[in-house]
Amino acid sequence: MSITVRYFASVRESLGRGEDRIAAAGVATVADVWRRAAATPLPPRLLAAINQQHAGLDATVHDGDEVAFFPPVTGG
Amino acid sequence: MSITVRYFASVRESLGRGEDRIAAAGVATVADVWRRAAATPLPPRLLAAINQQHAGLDATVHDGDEVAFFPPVTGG
Amino acid sequence: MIRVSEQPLDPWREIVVHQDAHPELAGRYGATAVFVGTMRNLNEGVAVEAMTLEHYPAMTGRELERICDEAMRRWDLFDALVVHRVGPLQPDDPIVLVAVWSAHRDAAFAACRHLIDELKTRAPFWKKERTSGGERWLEPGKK
Amino acid sequence: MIRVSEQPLDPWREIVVHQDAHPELAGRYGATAVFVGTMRNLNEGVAVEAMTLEHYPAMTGRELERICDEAMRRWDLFDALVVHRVGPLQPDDPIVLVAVWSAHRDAAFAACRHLIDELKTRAPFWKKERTSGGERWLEPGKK
Repeated sequence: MSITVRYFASVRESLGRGEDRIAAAGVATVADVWRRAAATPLPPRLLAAINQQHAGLDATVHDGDEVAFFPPVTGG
Repeated sequence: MSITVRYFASVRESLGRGEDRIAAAGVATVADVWRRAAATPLPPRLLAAINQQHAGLDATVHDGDEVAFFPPVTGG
Repeated sequence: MIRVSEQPLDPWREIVVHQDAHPELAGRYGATAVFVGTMRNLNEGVAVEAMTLEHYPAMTGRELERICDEAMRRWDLFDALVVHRVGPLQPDDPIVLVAVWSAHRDAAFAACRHLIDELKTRAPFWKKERTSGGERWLEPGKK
Repeated sequence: MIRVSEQPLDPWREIVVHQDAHPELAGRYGATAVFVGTMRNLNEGVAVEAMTLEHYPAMTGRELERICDEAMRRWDLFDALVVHRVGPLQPDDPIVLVAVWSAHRDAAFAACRHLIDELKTRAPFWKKERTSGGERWLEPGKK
């Protein structure tokens, strides 16, 4: 299986893509997902979600998860 | 001239009338107006206005004023 | 703007009409905070059948204006609207509308709350409700 | 109830439609508190021509539901309604509606304020605005 990685807003635009898929092997945390998928240093104030729920960068990721990265939200 | 006295809500119903007119002579304060016009003891929590503005029972009344008495307000 | 109405009050329509009448504010406000008070069919556990709202006409308008002016001075608002119903009411009838428009929400919430609190403390309205046990004048109630 | 809308949002009509759909609440609530966020034509002194609201569709609904559920547990509310616009917007377009219904105003104001604050902190929406200087993603802004 694999991990689906999604990017939103300025993060998506910086990377030039909205989605990646990476192998789960060797990936333990959300930060690991970023390093493997985005292959750039962690941006300041990067937020993340695992399976559509807010998660810290040190949260544990499992095979099959959807991990999303985005800047601070500005709705409302 | 004279002082117009108006009563509202439960105060009006207790007195059985909505308005009095009294001579200004010998009337110094709002409380004096009540004693002269209503001729009953001051009810607890009685509120008053002079010329449509909130006033204390010790506020000074002048000839020609409209003085109103009413219970605590319950609008909104 | 303030208004006292003997007719049924449609608060949501009042807002639309007010905004349409003030096109100069369109695009300026980012925050609208609104409070609507509605007649309940239950008060302190007793079923309420009807209500009459008495007021002191010569004073009501002045007092509401004063309350609005104070809010406009105290907070950074574009506009404030207060409409209050008087006369006979049925359960579910809207009684009061307070709406404020500002750039940001802090001012909108604070001013809206202040307006309804001041109105309930100072504006000369009195509610008399009718229950199966008869009629009674209300006491100042819960927040 | 929560909803994300790609169509223009008429917040006052949303409230009427919602209330009409819940006749079981008529006469029960005495306090309705509403917040509407509207697109401004000026941000930090710069004229804004247009805006795009991006969101994370799979997450938005869940997060808004979670925020509403939390408010319903924390305060004594009869109902809560949150509607959020996404897609392209023009100045003066309503962006978000938060409405809550309760017996008394303390709960209504507190819950309404909490809902919009939580939404602005946690719901996955992002605003990109267009000015004469080009496009930019907004930073979390003033309250």
